[in-house]
Amino acid sequence: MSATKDYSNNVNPTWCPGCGHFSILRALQIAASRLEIPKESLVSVSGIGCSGRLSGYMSSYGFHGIHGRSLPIAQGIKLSNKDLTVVASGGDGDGFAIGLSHTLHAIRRNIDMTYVVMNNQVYGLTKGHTSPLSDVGFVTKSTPYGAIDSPIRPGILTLSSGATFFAQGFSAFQEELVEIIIKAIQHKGFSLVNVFSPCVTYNKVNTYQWFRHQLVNLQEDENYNPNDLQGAFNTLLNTNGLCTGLVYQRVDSEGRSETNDTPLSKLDLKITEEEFNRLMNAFK
Amino acid sequence: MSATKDYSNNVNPTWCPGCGHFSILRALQIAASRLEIPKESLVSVSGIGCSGRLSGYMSSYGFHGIHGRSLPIAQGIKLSNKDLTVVASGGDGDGFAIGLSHTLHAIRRNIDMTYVVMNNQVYGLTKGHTSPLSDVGFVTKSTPYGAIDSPIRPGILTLSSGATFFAQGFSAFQEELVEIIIKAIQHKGFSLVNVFSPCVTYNKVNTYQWFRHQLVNLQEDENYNPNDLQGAFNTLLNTNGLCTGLVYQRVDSEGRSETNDTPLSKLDLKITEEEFNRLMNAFK
Amino acid sequence: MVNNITILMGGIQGEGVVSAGINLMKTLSKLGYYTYGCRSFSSRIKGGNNTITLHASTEKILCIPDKSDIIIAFDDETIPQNIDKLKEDGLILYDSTLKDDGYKDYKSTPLPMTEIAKTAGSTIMKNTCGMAFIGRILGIDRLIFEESIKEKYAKKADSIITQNLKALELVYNHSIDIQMDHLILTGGDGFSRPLMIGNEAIALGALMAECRFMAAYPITPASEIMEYLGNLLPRYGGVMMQVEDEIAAVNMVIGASYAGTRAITATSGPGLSLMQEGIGLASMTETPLVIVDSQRVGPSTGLPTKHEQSDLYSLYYGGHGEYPSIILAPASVEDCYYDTIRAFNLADEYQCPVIILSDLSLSLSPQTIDPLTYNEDIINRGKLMDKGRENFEAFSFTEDGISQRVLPGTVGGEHHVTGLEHNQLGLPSNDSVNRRKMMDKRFKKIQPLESLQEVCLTKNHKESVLLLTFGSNYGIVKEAVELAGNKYDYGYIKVIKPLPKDQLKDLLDTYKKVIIIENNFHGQLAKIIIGQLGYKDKISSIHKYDGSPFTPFEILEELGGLI
Amino acid sequence: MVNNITILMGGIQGEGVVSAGINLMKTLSKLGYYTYGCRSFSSRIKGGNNTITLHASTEKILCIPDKSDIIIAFDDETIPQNIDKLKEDGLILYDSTLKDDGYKDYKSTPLPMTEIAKTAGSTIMKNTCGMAFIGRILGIDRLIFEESIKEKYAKKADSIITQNLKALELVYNHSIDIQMDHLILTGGDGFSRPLMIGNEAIALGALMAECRFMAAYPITPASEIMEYLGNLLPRYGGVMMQVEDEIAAVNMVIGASYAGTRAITATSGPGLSLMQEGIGLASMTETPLVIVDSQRVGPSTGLPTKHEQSDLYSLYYGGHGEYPSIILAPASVEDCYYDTIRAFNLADEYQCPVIILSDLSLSLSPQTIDPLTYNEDIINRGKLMDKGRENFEAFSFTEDGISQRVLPGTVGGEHHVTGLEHNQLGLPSNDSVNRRKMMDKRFKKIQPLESLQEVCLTKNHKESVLLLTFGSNYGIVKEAVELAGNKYDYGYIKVIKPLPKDQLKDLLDTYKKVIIIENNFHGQLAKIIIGQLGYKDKISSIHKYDGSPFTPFEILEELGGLI
Ligand SMILES: Cc1ncc(C[n+]2csc(CCOP(=O)(O)OP(=O)(O)O)c2C)c(N)n1
Ligand SMILES: Cc1ncc(C[n+]2csc(CCOP(=O)(O)OP(=O)(O)O)c2C)c(N)n1
Ligand code: SF4
Ligand code: SF4
Ligand SMILES: [Mg+2]
Ligand SMILES: [Mg+2]
Repeated sequence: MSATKDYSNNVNPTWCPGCGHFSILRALQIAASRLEIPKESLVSVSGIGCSGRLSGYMSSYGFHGIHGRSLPIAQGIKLSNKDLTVVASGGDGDGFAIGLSHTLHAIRRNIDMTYVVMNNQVYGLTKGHTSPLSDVGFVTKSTPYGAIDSPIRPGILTLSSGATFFAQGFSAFQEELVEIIIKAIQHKGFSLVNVFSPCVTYNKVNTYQWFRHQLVNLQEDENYNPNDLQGAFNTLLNTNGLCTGLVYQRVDSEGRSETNDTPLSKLDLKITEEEFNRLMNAFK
Repeated sequence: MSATKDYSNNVNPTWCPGCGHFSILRALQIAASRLEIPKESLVSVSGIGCSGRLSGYMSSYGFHGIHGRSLPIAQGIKLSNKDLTVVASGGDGDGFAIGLSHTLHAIRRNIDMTYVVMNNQVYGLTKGHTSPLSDVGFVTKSTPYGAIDSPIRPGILTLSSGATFFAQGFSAFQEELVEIIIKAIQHKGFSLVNVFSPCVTYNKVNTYQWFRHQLVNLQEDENYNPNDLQGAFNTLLNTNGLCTGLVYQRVDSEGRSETNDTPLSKLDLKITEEEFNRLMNAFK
Repeated sequence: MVNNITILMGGIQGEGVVSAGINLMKTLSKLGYYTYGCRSFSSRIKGGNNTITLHASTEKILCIPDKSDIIIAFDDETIPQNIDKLKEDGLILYDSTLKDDGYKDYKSTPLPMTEIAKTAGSTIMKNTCGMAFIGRILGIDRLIFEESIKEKYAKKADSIITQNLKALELVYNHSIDIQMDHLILTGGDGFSRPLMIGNEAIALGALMAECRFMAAYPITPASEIMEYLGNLLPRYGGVMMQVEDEIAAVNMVIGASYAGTRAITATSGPGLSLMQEGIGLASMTETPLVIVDSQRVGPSTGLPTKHEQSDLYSLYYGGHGEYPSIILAPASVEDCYYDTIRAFNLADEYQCPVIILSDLSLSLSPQTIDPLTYNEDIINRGKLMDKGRENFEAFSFTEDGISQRVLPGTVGGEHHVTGLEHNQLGLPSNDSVNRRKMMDKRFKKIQPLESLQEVCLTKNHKESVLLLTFGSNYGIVKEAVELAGNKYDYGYIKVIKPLPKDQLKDLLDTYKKVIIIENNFHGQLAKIIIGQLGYKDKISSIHKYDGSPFTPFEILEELGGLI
Repeated sequence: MVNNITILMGGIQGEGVVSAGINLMKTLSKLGYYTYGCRSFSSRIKGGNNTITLHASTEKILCIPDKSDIIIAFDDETIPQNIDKLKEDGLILYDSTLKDDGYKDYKSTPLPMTEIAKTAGSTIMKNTCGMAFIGRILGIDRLIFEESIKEKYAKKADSIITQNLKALELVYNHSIDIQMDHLILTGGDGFSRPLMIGNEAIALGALMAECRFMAAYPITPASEIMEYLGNLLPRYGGVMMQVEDEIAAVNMVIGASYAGTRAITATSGPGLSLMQEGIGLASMTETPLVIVDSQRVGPSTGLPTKHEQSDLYSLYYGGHGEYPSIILAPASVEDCYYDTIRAFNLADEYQCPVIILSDLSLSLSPQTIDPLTYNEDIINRGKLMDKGRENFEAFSFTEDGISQRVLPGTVGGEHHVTGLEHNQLGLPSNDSVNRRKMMDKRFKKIQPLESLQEVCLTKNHKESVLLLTFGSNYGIVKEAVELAGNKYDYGYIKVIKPLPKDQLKDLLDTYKKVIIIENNFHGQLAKIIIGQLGYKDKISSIHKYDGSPFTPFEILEELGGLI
């Protein structure tokens, strides 16, 4: 079994002490080691934000892209080489403001990969601006009189877009988070994990404390059936999205499958002269 | 009462004979005349696509923007002058592919305006490409082996984003469409109307005929309560989105209200010297 | 008897006049003539007048002459809208169902195209009848058409073939009451050649360059590339995806390319503007990226079905910050094919974005082409390694500025890439010395290209004037120069970025005057060259920006004023 | 006793050293000194070393000298990282809790800042103590600080005031065992002036220009503009919205402006790339649009907290197709204010996009400014009509290329606008004659700007060399020239697009050599000028692209090589 530290490149994160993002990084490293994903087969793709720095702390392959576009990049990687384990991650702004369209289109494509939203309901990197996931009334540098618009509900939106896997975690619940990420990576298809990851510097409302009080743990409810879409919808509505655990998984998901068994990047690509002539003749 | 023709500029549409978009144009003109909206107070904003040409056939103010961006433009107009009646319109590609993020963010802002999706489940203007609303298996120039990805469900997505008004119409049901658009315009807040508008040239599957067979008319169901969100969700799930009528309206919606009663563009904007000095003193 | 001829065919959009024209071009290409076709589009989706003008010749000519020999009309708009393009002794043919507006000054005759089609079974064959009439006038043997009909409809119902053959027979038996012998086309070399548009050649080039991934968003005039590859890539194990927008397209292609698959996207102006951030990311992460920009009239939505070459500025200078990229400018359909292969090689070799700069005329005008050569050995993947090594430096400082590259999946090659400024390991770095070195490294990479010979010249040694152009203009300039008795040297520039500075300097030192001919308002290529090399006093510029390509005579006229 | 001094303060990011520095600058500004501050950022969000270097002087100086008189350190990194910036006879002060690394070659002394803060009630006051120590060294009366403490904390609990006053007292009573009299600052004119950063001046300018709508997406170093207006606009009936991305931002601003409200957005490189399509739309629909681009290091995400001026190319040439736009380049905080007002007027007058080009240094460096003049009559809304007329032509061809404009809501002015090419009524038109005329119209509009005097010159009549720059560099060039004994003429260009061609030509004809100084790799302004005007042989270029601004001596050194 590979060790967790094998997945760390020993770079000291730029995150503030206590930032929720540390726990996500570690959870991903633990999950990778438990799944024994070879370092060279793991690609961590990230967006821009405090969250986006994650890929720079993994000793796997890492692609730190541009703001809001981690998912298009990640999908391209997976389609190019299906042998790779692709895990994209990014902030709530990255995935639900500038990247919202990509997030929902990635969901409906159901390509076999994992997306971890490092959700602190605020823009950390730009030093405290509102996010589409900020609560109404949330005061930030850009909403000095409090946020007006009703927040995006990531869970409901994800399910409405036809997600085949949706789970939620909390930075303070490390072990649950590891288990969820493992399930997400194992899921065949696109898996989205929304992690409540407190920003200790710019979000003084949705704190560790606050989440501990609010979050309902679905795993603790024996009757909860994560394969029931309608039930998942209702749970999200009833808890106002504030629950952790596997919320929904479609059992028969297979992931978008392209025609070939060999990964694209390893195909024999040579086209013979005969074949070329056939192609040319179509133009006569 | 103003006449429908008052809202037409007598330009001959470039649309193919039989195109569903004709009916939407006419419905909007009839609605405007029944509501007696002064021509100068109506602004039609549109995207790019066959659909996008709509604004060019209205004798009101019209803004034909760029692909996917009709809603940001329209919101800017409304926030700038709240006395205007702003109706945005565009194709399914315009609103749910390139413009998806704007659509959902506009919904959550709930600014008092109307958005009409001229939905033909195909890209008409580019001469027949798949749309995110195309059914699985739909054959187009860009999906010669049939569309793979599960289509976006505009209704569910709209409700999940916190819409306060969602209705659906069908180009062949002119009178119902007129009534829906009237209700949408009267609604206080953001109203989204998804109109099934067959493309007779590039969509040979979702035809007038097909819709006539598939569509359920909600108005005909006496028990249907458009103010019940949960019921609306279920109806959309049960009909696979194929229903017409007012699907959901939140009764207490007021629309995003900015502080002023006077429209921005008509405010007295002069800042006195005294006030200016106060502002400057903050920097000392 | 002639050895070249120009024919304008017009009718209602969607009724098949363009495909009839293209069929005629295919037939002529099979007989050993070079053809070139130019389409006009109606602003309506269906309906409205559209035309195809085709030129056939024993010589390869990449443009449409100013005047046509024949106009054939299937609707009432074709003749009035195009009569100024008819030669003085030109011939007008029109469907006998149309009203005779009496173009008295011209030879004109009605032809019973609709009538014959109806008799043979269906009016939709009227364009085929038109094509056959022209074929007959040009002296093409009926058997040739019979064969191609059989071939074309091989998979269709027998009745279709019978009906078409019947129509053909009626056309060839119809007596035409007009002198037409002078229009018989002769001299074809009998060598059968393919007919292609630029977009098809680009797509085919990508396939042969072992590109197996495309993500794109439809847009005129680039969509044919995704359509062709959407059809073919899955057959060769590849993927073509229409995605949510151009931003997704370019970033997916970056991802696919990063992971090792050669990948492409294609767009036009509006999409290009949206891709600027992604292009910068590819360059900063040193990821190979191939983009086709098929230009149309801008700015904004502009005129989507009209021709222009106005994206040079934004490709050469666009995108925030500064990063290397390469711009190739094919001038013919053959170039489109070879340049696309080259684009993939350059992208791998220099680990940066390569743009294939096309324009509406080049992308959409069908041309008879010379056989494309098959070559076993066309792939150069640059410094791509199949092994890593500890602390792999994907951005190491090297002599030539190019670092070794490994693909994800390679043991021991694990590393990080980022759009932030980074050190040799690919980790973010704020250090100012590193920053300067990284900038130097990235720009050093592509410097060798500046010394290549990338201006294709035809020397007539007549005058001290050089006409320089790029893209589809080249064929027009060539024709203009030939019409003018070959009294100018001329050429086209194949690589716009980086400019082939050494060669350009030589040329600018050699010639008294260099006239740059382009389809845009500013004379963009001229200004780019001046900005980089100076020589303002030697360079003048002919530009046109009304949405249509130059005609040879327009160029000559403008030249008159300059020389 | 001196009349100018430079102090570098460093500590852990987030612990208040920068705000202490800014407070000191405010105090100095009140006393009649001009101050200029320059910040460095840690790459960490919180923690890591950051510094503020401030210069105070009786003269207005818009840069930081190469060397500081004092370094004051609150953490262990400050001294080693900045020791090379200390004058030979400079003074090092450090918190007594830090280890004494013994910079033997320098005068250095520990100060009990943390200790005093703790005694007074809380260690968070240690920066205030530092500020007070410096104030004391500079000879600032304790009463001055007392006043400002009372003012600053007026709304806070009394205990805070008491604690701060206590700390102040302890600082002023602490005996310092080192010779410091030569550091007493004198000569301030006693006139109290405001301290501002460029972003605040832009925001204030927008407010005064009657801008009442802003939509934006946060990005360094532009966010302060949305923050300031987000706070103030609602108080004046306006709206500031943080939206989903920069594409939404620019299009919303276009909508708001189209409907009559003056509107603005602000961004930096990455956002600018995303806005290109929207900028083209504004220009094509002739909608006024004001955008701030506060430049940072590119390409891609680059170095978000470092300084560069590399977006010129993409602003001058970017965006597909061709359209007019205006680029203003303020060089000081005062310019930021006045240029913003001008930007709104130009946008209305010429009905096109206007970009206010700032850079990280200008946007974020606090400066003491001369009082901004209040003027009753600063608004020019151009050809804005309050009445329509039948068949209103929003795009009529006029002598000056500018058409009358009406706002939605105006009776009889109903019309259409589109990003497609259009006729005078604003309806789509494919016509090629119309196309050409519309292009001509749009570019004719801004031509008069080319004849204005937009290069601000300081003539020393000493040599035939002109140093030309723009943006925050101006202050540095000015200082460099003064250090060199005023032997060069120098100036900055206030309008980069359209270039003030007449004036530039005059200058290029007059001077033997024009040296253009800018913070980018390519020498973008130099190349733009050459591309438009020629004169390649006369123009040379000094450029720096390592993320930090020039220092005066760097400029002099580079000049040495060129002259
Ligand atoms: C196109 C673009 N716009 C804006 C930015 C500036 N920016 C960087 S990160 C970020 C948002 C960060 O918030 P989030 O995604 O929630 O991540 P967090 O920092 O909270 O982890 C923004 C707006 C950018 N880098 N690129
Ligand atoms: C940025 C950009 N990308 C692509 C296009 C090309 N384009 C024009 S309309 C359109 C889609 C049309 O489909 P839809 O929105 O469904 O409208 P319809 O024509 O079906 O009414 C596309 C892709 C464009 N104009 N701009
Ligand atoms: S600012 Fe917030 S999100 Fe960013 S590192 Fe600090 S705690 Fe984490
Ligand atoms: S192509 Fe389709 S959508 Fe477009 S005008 Fe024709 S029928 Fe309507
Ligand atoms: Mg966040
Ligand atoms: Mg559509």
